[in-house]
Amino acid sequence: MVIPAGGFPWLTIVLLLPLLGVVAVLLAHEALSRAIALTVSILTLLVSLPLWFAFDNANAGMQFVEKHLWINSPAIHYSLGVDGISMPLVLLTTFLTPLCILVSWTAIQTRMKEFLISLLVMETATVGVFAALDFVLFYVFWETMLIPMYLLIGVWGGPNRVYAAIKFFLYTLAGSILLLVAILVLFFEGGRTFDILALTHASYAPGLQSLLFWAFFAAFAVKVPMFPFHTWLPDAHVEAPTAGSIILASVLLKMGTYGFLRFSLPMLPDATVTYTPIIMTLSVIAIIYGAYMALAQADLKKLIAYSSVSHMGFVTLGIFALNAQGIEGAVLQMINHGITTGALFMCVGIIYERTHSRQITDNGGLANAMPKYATFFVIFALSSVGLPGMNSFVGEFLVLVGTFAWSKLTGTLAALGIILAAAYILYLVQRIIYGPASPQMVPKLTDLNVREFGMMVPLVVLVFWIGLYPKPLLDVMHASVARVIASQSTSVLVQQGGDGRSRTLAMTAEPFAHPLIMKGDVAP
Amino acid sequence: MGTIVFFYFASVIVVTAALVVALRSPVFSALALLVMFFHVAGLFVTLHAEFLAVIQILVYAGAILVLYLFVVMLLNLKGEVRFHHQLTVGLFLGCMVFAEAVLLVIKGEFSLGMNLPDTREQAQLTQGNTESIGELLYSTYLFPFEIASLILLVAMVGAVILTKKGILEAKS
Amino acid sequence: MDVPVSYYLVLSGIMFSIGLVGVLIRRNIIIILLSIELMLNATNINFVAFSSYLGNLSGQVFVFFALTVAAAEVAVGLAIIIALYRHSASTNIDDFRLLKW
Amino acid sequence: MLYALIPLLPLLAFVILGLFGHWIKDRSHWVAVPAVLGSFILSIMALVDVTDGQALQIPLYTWADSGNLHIALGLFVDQLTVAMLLLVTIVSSLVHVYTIGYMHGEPGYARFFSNIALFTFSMLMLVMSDNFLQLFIFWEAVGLCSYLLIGHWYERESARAAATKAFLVNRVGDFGFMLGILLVFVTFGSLHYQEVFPQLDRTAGSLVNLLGAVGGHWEISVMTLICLFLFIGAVGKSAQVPLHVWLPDAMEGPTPISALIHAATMVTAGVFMVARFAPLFNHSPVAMNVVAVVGGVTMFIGATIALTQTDIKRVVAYSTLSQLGYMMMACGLGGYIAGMYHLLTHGAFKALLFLGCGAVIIALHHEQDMKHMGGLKDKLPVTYWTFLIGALALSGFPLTAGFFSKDELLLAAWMSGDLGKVLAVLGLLTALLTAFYSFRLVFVTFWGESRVDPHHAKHVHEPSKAMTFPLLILAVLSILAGYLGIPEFLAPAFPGAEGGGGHHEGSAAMGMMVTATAMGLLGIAGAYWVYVKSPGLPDRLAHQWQSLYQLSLNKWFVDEAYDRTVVMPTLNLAERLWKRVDIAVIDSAVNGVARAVAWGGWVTRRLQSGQAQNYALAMTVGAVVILGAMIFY
Amino acid sequence: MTLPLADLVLILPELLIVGMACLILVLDPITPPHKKVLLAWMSLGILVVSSVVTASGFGERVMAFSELVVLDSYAVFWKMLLYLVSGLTILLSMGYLKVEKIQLAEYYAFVLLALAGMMVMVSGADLLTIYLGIELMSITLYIMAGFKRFELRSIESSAKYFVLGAFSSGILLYGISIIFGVTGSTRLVEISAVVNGRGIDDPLVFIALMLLIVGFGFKVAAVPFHMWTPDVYEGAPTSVTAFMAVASKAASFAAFLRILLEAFGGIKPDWNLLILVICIITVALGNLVAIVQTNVKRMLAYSSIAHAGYALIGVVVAGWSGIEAAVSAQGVSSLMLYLAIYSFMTIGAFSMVAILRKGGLEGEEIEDFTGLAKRHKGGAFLMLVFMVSLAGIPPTAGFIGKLYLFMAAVNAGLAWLAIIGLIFAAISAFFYLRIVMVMYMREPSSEQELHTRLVLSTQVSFVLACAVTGVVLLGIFPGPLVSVADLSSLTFK
Repeated sequence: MVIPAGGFPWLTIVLLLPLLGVVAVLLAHEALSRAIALTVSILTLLVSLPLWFAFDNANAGMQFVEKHLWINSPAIHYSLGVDGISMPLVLLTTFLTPLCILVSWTAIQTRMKEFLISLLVMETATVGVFAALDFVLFYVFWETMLIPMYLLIGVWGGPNRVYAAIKFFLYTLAGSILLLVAILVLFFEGGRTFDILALTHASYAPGLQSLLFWAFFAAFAVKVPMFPFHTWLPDAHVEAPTAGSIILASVLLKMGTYGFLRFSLPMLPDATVTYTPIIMTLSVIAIIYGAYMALAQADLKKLIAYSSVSHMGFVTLGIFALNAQGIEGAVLQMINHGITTGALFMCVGIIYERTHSRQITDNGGLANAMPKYATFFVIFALSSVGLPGMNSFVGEFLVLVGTFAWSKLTGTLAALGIILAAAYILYLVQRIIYGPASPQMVPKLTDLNVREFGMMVPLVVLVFWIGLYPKPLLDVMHASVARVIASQSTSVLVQQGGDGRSRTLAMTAEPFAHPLIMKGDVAP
Repeated sequence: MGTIVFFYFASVIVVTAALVVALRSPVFSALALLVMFFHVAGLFVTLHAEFLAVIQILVYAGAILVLYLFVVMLLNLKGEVRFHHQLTVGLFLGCMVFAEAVLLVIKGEFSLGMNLPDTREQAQLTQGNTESIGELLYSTYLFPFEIASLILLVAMVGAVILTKKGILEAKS
Repeated sequence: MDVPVSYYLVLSGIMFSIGLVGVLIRRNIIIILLSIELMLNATNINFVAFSSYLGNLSGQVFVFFALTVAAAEVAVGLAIIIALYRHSASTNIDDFRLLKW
Repeated sequence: MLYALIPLLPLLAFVILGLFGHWIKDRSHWVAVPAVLGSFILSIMALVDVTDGQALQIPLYTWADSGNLHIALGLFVDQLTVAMLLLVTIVSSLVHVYTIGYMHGEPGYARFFSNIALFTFSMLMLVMSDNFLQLFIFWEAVGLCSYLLIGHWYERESARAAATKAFLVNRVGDFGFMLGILLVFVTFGSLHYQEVFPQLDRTAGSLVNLLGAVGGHWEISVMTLICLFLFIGAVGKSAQVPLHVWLPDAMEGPTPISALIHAATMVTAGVFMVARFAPLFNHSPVAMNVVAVVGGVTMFIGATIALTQTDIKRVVAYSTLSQLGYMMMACGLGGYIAGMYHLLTHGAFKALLFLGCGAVIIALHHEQDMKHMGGLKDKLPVTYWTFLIGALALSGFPLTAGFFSKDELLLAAWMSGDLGKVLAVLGLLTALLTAFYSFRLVFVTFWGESRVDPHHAKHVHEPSKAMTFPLLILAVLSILAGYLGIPEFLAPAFPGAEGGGGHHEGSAAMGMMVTATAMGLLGIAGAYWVYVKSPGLPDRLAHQWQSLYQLSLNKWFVDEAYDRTVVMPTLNLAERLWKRVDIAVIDSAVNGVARAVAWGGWVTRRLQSGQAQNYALAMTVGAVVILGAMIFY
Repeated sequence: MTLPLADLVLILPELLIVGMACLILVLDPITPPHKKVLLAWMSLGILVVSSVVTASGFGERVMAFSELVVLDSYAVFWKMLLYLVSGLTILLSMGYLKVEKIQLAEYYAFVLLALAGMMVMVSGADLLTIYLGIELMSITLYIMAGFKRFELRSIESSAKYFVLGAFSSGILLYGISIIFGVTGSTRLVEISAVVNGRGIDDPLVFIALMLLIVGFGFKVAAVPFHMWTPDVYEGAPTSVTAFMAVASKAASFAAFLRILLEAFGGIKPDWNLLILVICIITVALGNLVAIVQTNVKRMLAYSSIAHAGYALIGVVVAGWSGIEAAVSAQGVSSLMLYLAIYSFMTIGAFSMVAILRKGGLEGEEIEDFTGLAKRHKGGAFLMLVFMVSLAGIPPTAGFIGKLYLFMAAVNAGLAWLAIIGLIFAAISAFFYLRIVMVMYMREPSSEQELHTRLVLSTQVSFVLACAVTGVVLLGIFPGPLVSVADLSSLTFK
């Protein structure tokens, strides 16, 4: 037992509380189960708050570290900790879980207890993914989360739920195959340890790095999901219950990008630099392609799902820009996407509860029938568009700054996504918020009740807080992101050394060859 | 002389073995097997395994084959299609196995004798063969012997269970 | 002792192959059992021949065990055949195809 | 710090109305109007402070830090800012007052007030920005407000579509603006004016290779690229060709908001931006020329379209387009001061015209088609006279504000070189058209026989005081603005720019003044001839010049062209990509893998025939294969 | 001739078990029907006693009976596992036999006798002894497969198992005879000495090795010697299937590995490629065919084939040439760990099948699980855990098993093998999840609602509890078992 002196195992408590909640829900009467789960999840949120307030912004290393031996041969540790990258994601998870329970308060009628248990297990697993500092522990959480999600989609989902659930499960599982092998290879190549930090400090041969990079890529790209591995997402989103969609969009997708950031970049710097053009290309395709897909959708959830593909493209873009603005923007964008898309799914869930249709044509004229709802919806929609003053803008702008410093052309193409985002979102708003109501639906359209209103308010507060004053959130990341970049910069320099710069770099990076313009390329 | 005797036994064994597989009636097959057992026993004698020769006849011919014949008679089998439709494939594969084994041996080293351990002693075990076997059986091979006895026990009880009539009817 | 041990090996090989083929090509389960007896006998010849050539009596003891096992198998096998026959009045193994795929 | 209140007061009004509008309802103007008036008063204080030439810098808070990117929001107040502040607060105040009458009894009363308060706040922040990003943030915010306000009557299909269109077209412009900002950042490492502008001379000569990505070679000056990108933003916001299409449609909004958008605030942002970034543009002659040409083209096209429109607001809207073209052209030709001058006077008389239109419309119970108007000058005397003053100003009638500013503008253009001369001539021609359509508007609406729906005819009466009061104020301003010495006031904001030293003397100035006046009078006379003297003439002309008439009436078919080349193809492409690529290729590949695996299972399963001999055969095959492999191994 | 008392003490557990088997056979006729359960409890008792005796021998390596029997930690590990599985099988059978109306006390004697055969297999140091152990086990299982004599399916499975089993044991014995001819002995140590000295070019050794691999391939159900498995598993009484799938497989693997490493450890290049190929096609075929099954038992049979394939990865690693001894030992220990974990989850899964009844019949179709989660939350959840574990998804033990196997593979430089294994593990998730899917996501028809139910008894509950505890506990705290497996693999030479 090596709890750091004076430390308090906050992370363990955050991990365990939902599990205790599971037990409590299991033992409780069905009628009480919701209240218990909600209490537990709020409690978890409260317990996770110290992570924010006691966080030392200047410290680039892991904080709130706990490390105990779990299995001794080979040494696998129960080792937790957060840095500026993972801490906001942990908070995002604990923040969204109570909302998920609230949003399902009346939407879920059958098997309430199982539903709540799945949600709480999801919470533990996702927090675990973000907090794990041991690779095996990480993988355990990474995979564990599949089961409750499978059940969430498959049991409480829409008509085609079984297909969607299986597709989600198998797709992501298949993606993780290479990850596990890569973890094992890293174990043997990185000094026989599963300690993520130790593995980060080890160095690997370039050839091996390439293999590992693509192994990681397979797992993370499916999770993100990057083009062309995205087709599970629309199905999963459309069929999942609202809470499932929220968790899926807001937290699960972040695991992939978090993986890139935590593993691919620091551990495999050379491969990262070598393959960055490919990832950047895929990201740009995802941004534009996802937006195009969204334009063509008639189903609300599908539209938002495809928009997620587009938005997550920004995140991968920022990460692989390999500079401070890009990565910080990407992390911020992960949070933003979590809040905004989660909120949008929540909105869709609310309307689905009333009209039992997710078709855009069935849900019109909400501005008159449900003015409060319409206000919230428009706010979140505009946040999704990346309107300045709201959260997404900050992330997208930073990402674009980072990308632009990496390559003007890529940045320009990515910025196109902003136009397209406005197109599909406003087209959506025009039709469902302001459009004509279908007569048979009107009687069903009752405005938000207190519970629903209460769910929306914290999200709106976050939307504007991050949009208007993102500095605190960014300050948390600086040190950690700088560390990630520090692992990169040597590699970038090496790649650009020799005959000026390597072929792949010249291909995409820097269409405008000007010394001044290179300024943002290498980390300050 | 020994070679001629061997070839006599060998040829009869091969022919009767083939007959066992080829004959239509199970009864004839069993009888062909009987002939083969006797010749195998003869071969054992030439190899100075007299005890085994006797056992071979007693157990195989006397017990096992009789059992077979009992069952064949009991079941009163009608004439039916002899061969499975995978006849040709089966024959081909049998030949292949043998041919491949031979090929493999030839390819390796075409002198089987040389492959035997160098430490072999050409001890003649003509005298006290049965006694020696008994000695071995109850000392060195005591443990397998006991297991063999268990196998027989299981077979016995098992045969009873599987063919006991009452229970079958009780259920149906 | 002028017959080389390889002759015995070849003989047993042929016997074994015939037994093998018998299992593959006959439909009657009784004949299949007989074919298996052929395979076991081939083994016995091997053991005895090697025993003789090696001057190692163990080989003969093994034959003894093999015989025991063969006997036990026959007992069980015939019991099974009878049980089968009671169910469907057939001893053709390929008539029994309830369990497949 | 007191000046921080200038934008904050409207923001406060917005927040109060946004949160509690539900309860405040009809008393909303008691929150909004004082707030904007407060801003106005503070703006006057700022004016006093700034007159001595000292620019103010008010830091607010650090917005974000990331790597070498540091962005602190702050306020920057110089002469340019103050001029804009005054314009915005005056027009906004008057529009607020006007709204009390215009929107009286509407269900969305509080919503409307909260939105225009937000709009005012955004515009004020925009003009007071001290860095590129802040400018962009409020640039977009202004766009958002226009979106909300244009779509105020969202029950109308056309209003919904217009709102979306306005936002989207603006987004296209913002895309360019964003790229410009990014390029500024990677070039200068900062986004603050104070840090960027001093570096300009050092960077002016830098080149970039545009085709580097594909191995080609096409070098262009960084400054040009930055300016062009930024200008795309201005094109979108100031409705320059080819991104002008949103502006006429934006007439779907309530008239007060049309006035606010088209006269004082949103559309001027583009011109303001070019003026604000004058130091940048000055380093790129190419970009300047582009700006000038785009402005000139817009000016001309706007005027030609305005000739034939029958919707009273649309005529004014296209005139705005045209006038913005003037301003942009002037800026492009280096006449920032003239451009800004015209912007300010135009703000006054265009607001007047719009509000006048609103008065007519409200008097005729929301009738906007000029075909159903006429003869209103007796029934609506105040409106008529103020409207007439506005029209005169627009036509550049001597001694009105429009006369001075347009003259200044054309002169600046004429003086700036060959391109300037060509554009100045075009400007004169446009001035003729301007006068023509302005008075077409006046004559058709107020003169002649009444074509008003008899049903409404007897109810036609002058609108309430809340609406006429702003008209009067603006009418005064439309004349007075020409005598305030605006160019001299603005001059310190544009060091080195031409045209800052008062009225030009000499033959060129005199000639220009005479020519412009003549053009204006000619246009008025023409309109009088066509619409008053010979009432059948317009139809005959239209018939005779069918193709030209259709071109003008249908706004040069730009909307249709966009529909065919951009909108429909995009939607079609989206649909096709989805069905033929996403579903048919990518997803099919995924499902295909699954199906292939299952198929493999089906096939392999057949091996399990149920026959024991088959099983033995399989074992034997295994043995044979193994032995065979050993032979050949 | 004197009784080798010291040796007899060493095989005390075997003696106890065989003795109890005989006692049951004797007591059976004189025990009134309703008291026959007592015999089962007696068997359980003797298992407990034996396990205590066996466990005390952990850490030593002793030869007995003229070096025909070896008692080392490796054997102890497997024996303990076999006790556990046999005990669970007996507990499971107590209810199952009653429901199926095949309450024969001989059953318990047979379990014990088969167990004795397996114990001989795992601690045999001599090919012939191992062969006899195999025969004891096999013949017992032939009979047990046909225990439901009144059902043709049961007899058919018995017949197929018997015919093919006898066929394979004939092949195995022929291989042994050749080995005897080549080396003059059947003791593993002596074979090893001769084979190592002789080098790897002796074709007869090749042939014998091939025949041994066929024979053992049959026992562990490796492709293409696996074909009996689905039919027999489906037709045999479920409790017997569970026993076969777990115990017989574990014992066969134990013996197989011991023979390969102890006798043929010197000629690893001769056989490791062969095993590698078998391993891959086994994993592939098992998982592929399992996808299209509709019968749970049959699906689990294919799954057990696939798992045999995974376990073979351990064999491949242990036999991989050119790696350190420690890596080789890792292969062995990962195989042991894997099979131990496999035992828990498979017993659990089969127990669930055994207690699911559809009217008077066994509910063994996947369809019969439809909507189980509605009526039996607990039962459905247990099945979920077993399926998830079989699919190898954390935090269950199945993941730990795969983790260690693949870790060993990667350590031996066989990362690509791990990838193949994992790809098929992902495929396997499909059919395991299908059961979860029908349980949780399908609405049962009214008929199913009426007729399908879980028949729970205290004993079965205990079995399920044991299995699920094992699956979960080993998934979260595998440490002790890993250590034991490591230690065992080290004492094994």
